[in-house]
Amino acid sequence: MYNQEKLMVKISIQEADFNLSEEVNLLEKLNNEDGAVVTFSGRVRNVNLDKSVSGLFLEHYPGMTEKSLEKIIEQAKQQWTIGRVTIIHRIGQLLVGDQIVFVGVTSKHRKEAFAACEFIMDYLKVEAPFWKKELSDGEESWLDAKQSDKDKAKNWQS
Amino acid sequence: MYNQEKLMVKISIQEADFNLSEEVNLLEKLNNEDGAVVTFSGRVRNVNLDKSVSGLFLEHYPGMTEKSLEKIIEQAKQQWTIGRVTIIHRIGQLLVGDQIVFVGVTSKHRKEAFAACEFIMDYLKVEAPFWKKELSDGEESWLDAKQSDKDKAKNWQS
Amino acid sequence: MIKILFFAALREQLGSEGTLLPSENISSVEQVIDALIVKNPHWQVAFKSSLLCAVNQEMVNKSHSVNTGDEVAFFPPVTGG
Amino acid sequence: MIKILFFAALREQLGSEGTLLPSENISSVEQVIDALIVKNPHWQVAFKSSLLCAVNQEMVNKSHSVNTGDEVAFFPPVTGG
Repeated sequence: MYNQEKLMVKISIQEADFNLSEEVNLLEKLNNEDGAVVTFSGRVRNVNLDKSVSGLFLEHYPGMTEKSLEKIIEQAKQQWTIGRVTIIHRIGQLLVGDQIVFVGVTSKHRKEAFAACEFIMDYLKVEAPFWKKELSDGEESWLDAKQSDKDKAKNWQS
Repeated sequence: MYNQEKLMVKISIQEADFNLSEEVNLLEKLNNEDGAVVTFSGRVRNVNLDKSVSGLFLEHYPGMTEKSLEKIIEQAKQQWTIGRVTIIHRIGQLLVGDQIVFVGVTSKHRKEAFAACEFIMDYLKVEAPFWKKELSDGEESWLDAKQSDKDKAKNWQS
Repeated sequence: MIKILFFAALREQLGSEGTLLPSENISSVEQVIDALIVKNPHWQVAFKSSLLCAVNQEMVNKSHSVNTGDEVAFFPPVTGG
Repeated sequence: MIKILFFAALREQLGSEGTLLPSENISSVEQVIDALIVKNPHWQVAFKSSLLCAVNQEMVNKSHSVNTGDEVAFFPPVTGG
């Protein structure tokens, strides 16, 4: 339920999978003012930098993760007129094709929903304390952060 | 199914409602290369320009509609490396809260999925031959095109 | 012949879904409009408003060429999405 | 005392999830790092790599102040999403 100002945000860090339709339904329920919903969903790809990937392990920093996502949403709300925001990020063991992350944003206007959703993803990628360990050919290795992600977050600041 | 190059695009003009999860599942099925999916869904709002709206009637130009959406997708593919694209647009009688339009784009990279999805929506709003008639306080009236939509499409051309 | 179609508010304003025009002396969208108004003088007002035009289901401007067998559609700015 | 936490690759590299440091003579993140290396000289290499730091679960830079009771976390650049 998102029927009060303070309940317009849903943040969930979870091992369990999520259902995209249910999340969009929650964003839309009793919300006939916001005509636009933009969603991003990220899944485990089978290839990363030419290595064949079989799965991932997602670690996070409990407590800080939720705080950092709240802060990112606050920053988005300062820049765009948006309605509801949902962020779901999975942790633990994931396989190729599994959903990792969902960001959904509603707004009266599609331009603001697009901008806020992309901003949240860009910041999540550099600010939220999650780390991926890749399983590839029976070997485990921690992923390096991409410079392109750091650059994207900087773009929003200019 | 989207397992061949020429089947990577789904365009549907339909009276029936659609299920967002099913559409995202189709975009993701047997597609482990594309980690990013961006969707836009538009619904009938209850308010437009301070009038209280009870529903819409959507008219289109059969034949041209499909052609114009194909062309918009082609233009998006020339600008960004994207995988699959789905566009669904409903026609006929719709009520407040009903889904009108769905655009879903997959890509290896989220930035391209966001850009292509927004581009398609911006162009659809000015290029695709759909017209909305609003039902408000028992009266019917055709909507005027928004200048802001025309401007958004122009932005992409510069 | 040239097949003419009208949509949405324009269709209601004209009270017509479309018509057929002989293609003699017509080589552009502008000449289609002129011929329509000669045939239906009371349509002049409707054609003064902001309209879009498609020839064979592709959006074109008013100087675009028109040939026999073409489908020419007139409609208000679009409002889908 | 100051509570120290390590995450991900750094945790594995150090073989430690965290530790407690006495807060005497410590007033900044830099001084936390110095004290950790004095206590565990073989950690020096790990702290030369690109690391992020959070004080009380807020991302900060190395000159940020640290007080008794604070939670100070070190970790590699994040890779979620």
